[in-house]
Amino acid sequence: MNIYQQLFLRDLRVSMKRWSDLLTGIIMFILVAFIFPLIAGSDKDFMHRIIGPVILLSSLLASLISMQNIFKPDLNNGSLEQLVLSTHSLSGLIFFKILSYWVSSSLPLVVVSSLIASAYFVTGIDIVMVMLTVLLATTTLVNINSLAAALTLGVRYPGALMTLILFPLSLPILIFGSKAIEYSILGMDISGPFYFLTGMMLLSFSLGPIATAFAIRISID
Amino acid sequence: MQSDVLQLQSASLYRDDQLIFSDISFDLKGGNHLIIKGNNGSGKTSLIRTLCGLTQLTEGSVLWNHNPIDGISSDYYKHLAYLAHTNGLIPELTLLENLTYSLQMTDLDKDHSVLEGFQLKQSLNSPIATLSNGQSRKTALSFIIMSRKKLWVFDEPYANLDSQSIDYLNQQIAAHLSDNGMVITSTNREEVIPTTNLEITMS
Amino acid sequence: MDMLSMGDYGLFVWSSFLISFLVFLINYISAQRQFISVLNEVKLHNENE
Amino acid sequence: MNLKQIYKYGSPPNYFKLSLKAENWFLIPGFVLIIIGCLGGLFIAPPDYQMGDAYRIIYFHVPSAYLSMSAYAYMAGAALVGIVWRSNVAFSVAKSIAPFGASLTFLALVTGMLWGKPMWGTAWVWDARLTSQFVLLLLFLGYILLHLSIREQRKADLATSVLALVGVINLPIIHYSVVWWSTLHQASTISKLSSPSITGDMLWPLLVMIFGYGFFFWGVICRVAASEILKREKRSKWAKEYIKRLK
Repeated sequence: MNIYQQLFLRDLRVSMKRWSDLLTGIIMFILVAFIFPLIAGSDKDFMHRIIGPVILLSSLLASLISMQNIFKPDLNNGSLEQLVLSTHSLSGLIFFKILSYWVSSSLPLVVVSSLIASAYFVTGIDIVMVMLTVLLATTTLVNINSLAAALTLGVRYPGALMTLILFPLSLPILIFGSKAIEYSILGMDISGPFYFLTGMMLLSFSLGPIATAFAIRISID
Repeated sequence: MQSDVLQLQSASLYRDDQLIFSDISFDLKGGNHLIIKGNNGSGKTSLIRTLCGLTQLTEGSVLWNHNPIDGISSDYYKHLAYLAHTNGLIPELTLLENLTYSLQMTDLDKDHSVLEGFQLKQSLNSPIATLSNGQSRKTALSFIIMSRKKLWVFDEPYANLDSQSIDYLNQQIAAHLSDNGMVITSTNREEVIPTTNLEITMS
Repeated sequence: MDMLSMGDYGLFVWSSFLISFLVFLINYISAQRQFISVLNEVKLHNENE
Repeated sequence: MNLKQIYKYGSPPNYFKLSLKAENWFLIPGFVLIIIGCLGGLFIAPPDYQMGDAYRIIYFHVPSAYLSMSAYAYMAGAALVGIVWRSNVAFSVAKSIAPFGASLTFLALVTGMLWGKPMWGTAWVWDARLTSQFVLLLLFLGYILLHLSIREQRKADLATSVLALVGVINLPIIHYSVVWWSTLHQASTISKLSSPSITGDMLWPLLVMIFGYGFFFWGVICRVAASEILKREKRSKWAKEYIKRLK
């Protein structure tokens, strides 16, 4: 077992033990998505119009809530320092840490989004499209979030600051993600938004871990 | 065999305008034990963190085999085991899991004699969070001892330890030193330190 | 007077002018004040040493 | 200018003296240009045949919008230099740009709204340019707040520089996505938005204003960056000597 697999499995295991953090994210995701029809009306056309923005917004909020704790406990118990002192590249380790965090915090959202989609009267292949969009969007968001979390590690109450940093950086994902869902429901060509989302995912996975690793070195100094 | 050497050359550290320490130098060779003494808040931890490359010096440099450690960090970290104030253990996982997933020490000693020496054998399957402070400290210490690294850096290792464990730790340190290893220890409990050849007192 | 009323848009044009002027003024003044306060801070620092 | 000279002016005391000397060389031309531009834009340029005198707001809107975008780019450039060479001078420049950049963004937003009110009948229109400016304002605010909330100066410099760099990579993507989004939603207002066919006697005051804003901006930055440098270097010898000579 190499060190990256080890880290991946360890973090997955730790996330399971910290299940309340994960659950908070999922609950947030479901709540936001279910509150919209309750307060804004629930006829089919309207639901189809708002599902894109609603799903993307709730993934943003869910990942914001669960990601605040990606590095903080590790900083407090000292294992983040041990990570920095590893002989392996910190960016690589962070890449797997982010990946493991994505699996534990966002993969459930992808599954849950299918339920939400059917509650919004979305049917057939479009449900898969909704799930795919959530998958692509959360993989990017998790990178942006981890950078914001790493930058604000030394800040006592990082919540508001993280939101402020996160919003402008994640705006393109929200726009294109909700368009992808809307196009798919309208039966239009969705390749444009999907190319964009995939490109953003690749970009964020190639730059995110490097920037996050750099920010962690700064923050634990 | 070429013997390794850790050098600190006229090191000073400022945090913004505040002077933490200034102009400290030493050479640490195989078999040497460096003790950093001083009261709380005298900059012991900062000094130790600069030696590990976690904090950048304002002036001066840390050299491993005559190379600055920033440039050769992955080579340097092959030889470095560091115990911070925090134990670096994940409280949700058990002792054994922490040992298995321990990242820094990829070639951990698999026989658990050190854990036995610290009387931790019966706690192998309890989560770190349920152990006492002294027990988790001992766990972290035994990970360092089992790591087979050349340079051990301890920040306040004697905190929370009972006298039996202190004796055991000193034994282990002595064995490591006679094996041509290097040890750096910071402490404010002077009565428990074994005699050494290098000393820095921070003020 | 015709010049000032700018058709009927004088209110908008002149308030743009005014707010731009004010923001620049505030930035300029705060720059000068910041410099002076840093001078005093450094002076204090020197005396303490 | 060769590399040695650049290095020389990159050292804090030299940069400090240089920027204090250069301050007025920026401020005075900036001031004069802005006055000329204001006179030209408000009085000399003819009214637009479609929009009447309301278009004169562009003499305030366009320069601040331009400059706010480039201010972010300058800030990110200084941040990059700071990270690569660990230069206190570059960090000071980056930090000093942020408040002025934010206030320019704010100006661009407010003048944009003042333009929108008579033109579109509403102060806020979800058009690409205004929305981009709003996002830019958030980026500036994030930078400033991050700097304020990290206590140690050196850490704050590095962390905010990372943020500025990530922001500058994202800025074109954000702008592109906002434009794409607004062309979908606001097809009807786009035609109204298109800039008036500008004639020469309308254009020159605009150019003069853009240059005036730029000069004035750098004049203020010179002073703010100088005070930042002095603050960071207060335990150095040159700073003490400088203070002593002032007395």
